[in-house]
Amino acid sequence: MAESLTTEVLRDAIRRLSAQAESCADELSAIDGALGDGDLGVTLVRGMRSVAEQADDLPPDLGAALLQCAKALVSLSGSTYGTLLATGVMSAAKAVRGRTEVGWRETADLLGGALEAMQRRGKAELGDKTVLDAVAATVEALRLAETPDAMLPAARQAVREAIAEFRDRAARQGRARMFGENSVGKDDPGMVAWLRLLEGLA
Amino acid sequence: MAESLTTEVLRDAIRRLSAQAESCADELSAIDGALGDGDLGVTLVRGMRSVAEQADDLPPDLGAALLQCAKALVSLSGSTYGTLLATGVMSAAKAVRGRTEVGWRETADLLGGALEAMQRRGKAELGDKTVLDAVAATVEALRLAETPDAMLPAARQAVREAIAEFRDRAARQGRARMFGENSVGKDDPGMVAWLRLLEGLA
Amino acid sequence: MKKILNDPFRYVDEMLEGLCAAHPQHYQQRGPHGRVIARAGGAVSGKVGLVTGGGSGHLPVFTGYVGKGLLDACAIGDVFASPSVDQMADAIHAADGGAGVLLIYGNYGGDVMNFDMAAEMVDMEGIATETALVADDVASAPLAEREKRRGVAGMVYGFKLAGAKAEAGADLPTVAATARKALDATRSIGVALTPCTVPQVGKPTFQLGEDEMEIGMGIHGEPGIQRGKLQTADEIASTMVDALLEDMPLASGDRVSVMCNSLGATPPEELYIVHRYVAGRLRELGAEIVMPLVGRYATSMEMAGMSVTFCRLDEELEQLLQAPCDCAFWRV
Amino acid sequence: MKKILNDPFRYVDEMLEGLCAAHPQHYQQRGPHGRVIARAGGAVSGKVGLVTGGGSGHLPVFTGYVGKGLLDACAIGDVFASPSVDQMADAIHAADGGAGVLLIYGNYGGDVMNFDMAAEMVDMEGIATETALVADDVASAPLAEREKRRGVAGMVYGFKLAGAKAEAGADLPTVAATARKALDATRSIGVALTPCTVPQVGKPTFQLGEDEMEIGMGIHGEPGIQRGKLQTADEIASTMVDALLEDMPLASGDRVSVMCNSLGATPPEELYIVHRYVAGRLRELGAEIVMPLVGRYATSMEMAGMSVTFCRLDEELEQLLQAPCDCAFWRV
Ligand SMILES: Nc1ncnc2c1ncn2[C@@H]1O[C@H](COP(=O)(O)OP(=O)(O)O)[C@@H](O)[C@H]1O
Ligand SMILES: Nc1ncnc2c1ncn2[C@@H]1O[C@H](COP(=O)(O)OP(=O)(O)O)[C@@H](O)[C@H]1O
Ligand SMILES: [Mg+2]
Ligand SMILES: [Mg+2]
Ligand SMILES: [Mg+2]
Ligand SMILES: [Mg+2]
Repeated sequence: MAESLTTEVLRDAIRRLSAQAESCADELSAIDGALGDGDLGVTLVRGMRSVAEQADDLPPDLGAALLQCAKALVSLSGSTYGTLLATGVMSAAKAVRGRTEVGWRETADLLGGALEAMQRRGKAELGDKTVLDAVAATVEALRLAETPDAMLPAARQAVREAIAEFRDRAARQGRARMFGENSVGKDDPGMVAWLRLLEGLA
Repeated sequence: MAESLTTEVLRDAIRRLSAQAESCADELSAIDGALGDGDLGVTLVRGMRSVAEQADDLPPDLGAALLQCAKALVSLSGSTYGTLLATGVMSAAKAVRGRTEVGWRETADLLGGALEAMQRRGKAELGDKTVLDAVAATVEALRLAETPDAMLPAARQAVREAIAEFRDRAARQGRARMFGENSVGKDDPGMVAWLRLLEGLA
Repeated sequence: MKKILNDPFRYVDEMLEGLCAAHPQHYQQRGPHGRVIARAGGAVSGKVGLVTGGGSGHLPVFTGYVGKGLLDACAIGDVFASPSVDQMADAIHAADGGAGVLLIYGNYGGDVMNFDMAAEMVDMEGIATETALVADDVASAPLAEREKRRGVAGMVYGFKLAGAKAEAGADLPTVAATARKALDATRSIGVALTPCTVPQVGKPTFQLGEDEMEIGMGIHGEPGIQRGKLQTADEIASTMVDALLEDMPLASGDRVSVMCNSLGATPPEELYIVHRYVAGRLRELGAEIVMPLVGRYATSMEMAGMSVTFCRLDEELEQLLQAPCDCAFWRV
Repeated sequence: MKKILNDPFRYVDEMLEGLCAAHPQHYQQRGPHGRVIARAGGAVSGKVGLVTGGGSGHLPVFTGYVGKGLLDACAIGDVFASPSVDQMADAIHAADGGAGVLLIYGNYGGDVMNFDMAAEMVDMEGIATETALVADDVASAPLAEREKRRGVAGMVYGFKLAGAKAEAGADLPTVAATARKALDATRSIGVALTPCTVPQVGKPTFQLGEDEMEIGMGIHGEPGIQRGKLQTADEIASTMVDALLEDMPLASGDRVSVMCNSLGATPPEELYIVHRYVAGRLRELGAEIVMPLVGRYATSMEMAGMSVTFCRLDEELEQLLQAPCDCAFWRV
């Protein structure tokens, strides 16, 4: 991982995430089909495609660049996941408005702020077995990482553990909640999607 | 039968017909139920009751008296039979307007005129297996009768024969027509009702 | 189909009570049994009266269209049953402003018989009447036997155009002639997807398979011209438009109002999908759509299905169509 | 239930095309995918804009109520699905006349999330917004947790009263306050008799026995409060009126508008039978009914069933209710 986040780094990340979304789409839709309406793969593909389409036009101002990404993310889908991701990105955009560079140690706080925004947006609690729990695990791992290169591996490991930990709990938010006890034993689609995104970043 | 038709004679006939309608209602509704909507008994009872209610107020002018009867006949029901009977009575009312007495030999023509009016109203032909065929048989019998007293018995006999004759034909008018070949073997409700009315007059 | 009702034999009377309770500024119950609905203001002196009548279960037809620029009074039968002669005569009385009354209603045996009789009765009291029969359903008889056709949704154009003419002060022969001209330029065809249930009967009026539809079926379930598998909206619409155009060709420059009418359960969403197709077809022909009507104008309670009506307009009819009107179900 | 449609995935888009083809004087498609409907004339300069949005399948809700004296723009999702954030932002842009925009819509998770997000997005561009959530369904949560209630037919009163206030030139905080006051005085409850079918899904949204009904069921089939045998109109109405009055007592002298709304298939005949009962109950209480609404105001495609809404009026709200409005589905 680079020492700091710039628009150039962001552009590179978008390309990786976009490719990853395409290759995980079917898997994610299938998981969402088991606990929801089966559109999560399509949602991610559409959202990332529309972000990628304008990756070349992103301005050096990181705040402006992230805002543009957030808007592109919500350009098509009416899905929960798209709105939540966009909410997180928009929170980060606000936090770094006017800056062209953000040091690696700051990224944990940026994601922490995004998490809070997503929580407010979705009115969910940590522990409800949603993507929030995966993001929270990520924030924690980033905080503890001692070098830039240690960040991503630690985050992936933490999210895998979170998924395993929540597997045997019942979902308390979104469509999965309607499945009640039947959601026990199944992975939350949003958490898995988050893991796949992290895997794509490497 | 009286030598001539006056309002007094009419009043008496109304009382008999009204009583007869009450006692035949169930039979007629059952027959109409087999080839229609089963309301013929109720139709006749309601119609005759409302005619009978004002029998005492009928004016000596036979035309005016019959017009009043026609109006009373249609006061309640939206049924074909009620409208046809009222049409016949109204035709007779027009024919004797201003007179207080009609000789017995004239009654066949009066009924013949009524028959024509009913035909025009319902746009049916003789031979369609409707009340018209019973009325036609009555007109014929009245024309051939040689004394007032011979009239009613001859008419009843003629109508019974007409019913028997039409029994094995298919209905070609009204609701019974929808039954097509299934109407074969069944008596037309309107013809039977006409017979019962004639029987009630005696 | 499940119904929200009390006594099936009081269905129509309770409905009329509710109608007049909700819209006292529009409707007034008349007649010894309340089976006549007249304009709240009563007959308009010197204006030709417009009267219709027929069975219940078709709201807004018939009763709903009593109002300014439309009808003056309506005689109301039980569900799918003819009103009685004296209810019709009462309706004529309620509509009579001294300039005669036009009877405008659908071509159904019982209604014709009873209205003819009622007309004779009021004639003896000196009320002049004329009759305009609605026979717009092209599926119910070939063009050569047009007088045998049933009246369906097209009657709404008859009410509107004759109503506007009467409101404008025309005399009885003129109003009658306008009504006939309007009805002569009006054609309808329907498609049924499910039956409906007459409350007093309690079971569906006919059967239709899970994946079947019937094109040309009447609003009481009278047989149509083509029963088959449910098709797409465009296929159904194309069959209907073809049938209408064959009966009354339209050419470039013609001006026509089109009505996409739900029989009840079919939602407006689907009507708009069909309207989209119909509008495209008329555009191709170069015909101009004037004041399209999309909604529930003539229904059969909860029947699923719809009808399409074309009303070809000359200058006079177009002006009459655009003229103001006001009832609880339609305002122009 | 059988549907007249082409491609289920084009249902909403074809519907909107037809809607705008039929009523170009009322509606205009906007946005890159046409999923925003704005007033034909566009935003009114200097007027507070009113925006709503939600899933399709509820006509006239939501889109239908775009019009003078009502809404300025609407974001349209697939059937029973939330519109996207950017569609909502597009709708806000289409409604913005420089005086800020009120977002007024039903309390559903996805809609709230997306509208909040859209509001933040336009905020960064300098468009001020306020939100008024419709949460009128008394069956969806107890009074103590009123903020959790779903929004159903009562939203029509919100559109009308806030729409009239905005038309009268009030500023954004005032329009928002009026909307909240109106919604605070509005309560609804429904009864479902049959499910409906989402085109893209192809099978009914829930199951209900041949002789069953469910009181309190939501317009997407959300669970209600009492499932049981189908009762008479008066029994059903009595249960519903009791629930409404318990939640918002009415007293002698109160002025209230009542809406008897069909969910789709239930015909107006049955609504009038229910209105008759409801009017009787309010008369007993000494409450006065103002401008009752009987018809299809907020539907679930071809679902059978109905809802009753009470909107208690003070002098201001009554004037706003009587103020003129105009869209393809409602004119005052
Ligand atoms: N209220 C909420 N807050 C946070 N995350 C949520 C919420 N509701 C759902 N999610 C997450 O979103 C995921 C589903 O996303 P998506 O398929 O886009 O939802 P939908 O199709 O229901 O709109 C879930 O697996 C869960 O992780
Ligand atoms: N067009 C017609 N012309 C003459 N008689 C008719 C006609 N249609 C039906 N009828 C007679 O009326 C009888 C049925 O009367 P009724 O029960 O009142 O009819 P409905 O209930 O169908 O209105 C039939 O049995 C037949 O005799
Ligand atoms: Mg999903
Ligand atoms: Mg989804
Ligand atoms: Mg009968
Ligand atoms: Mg009958």
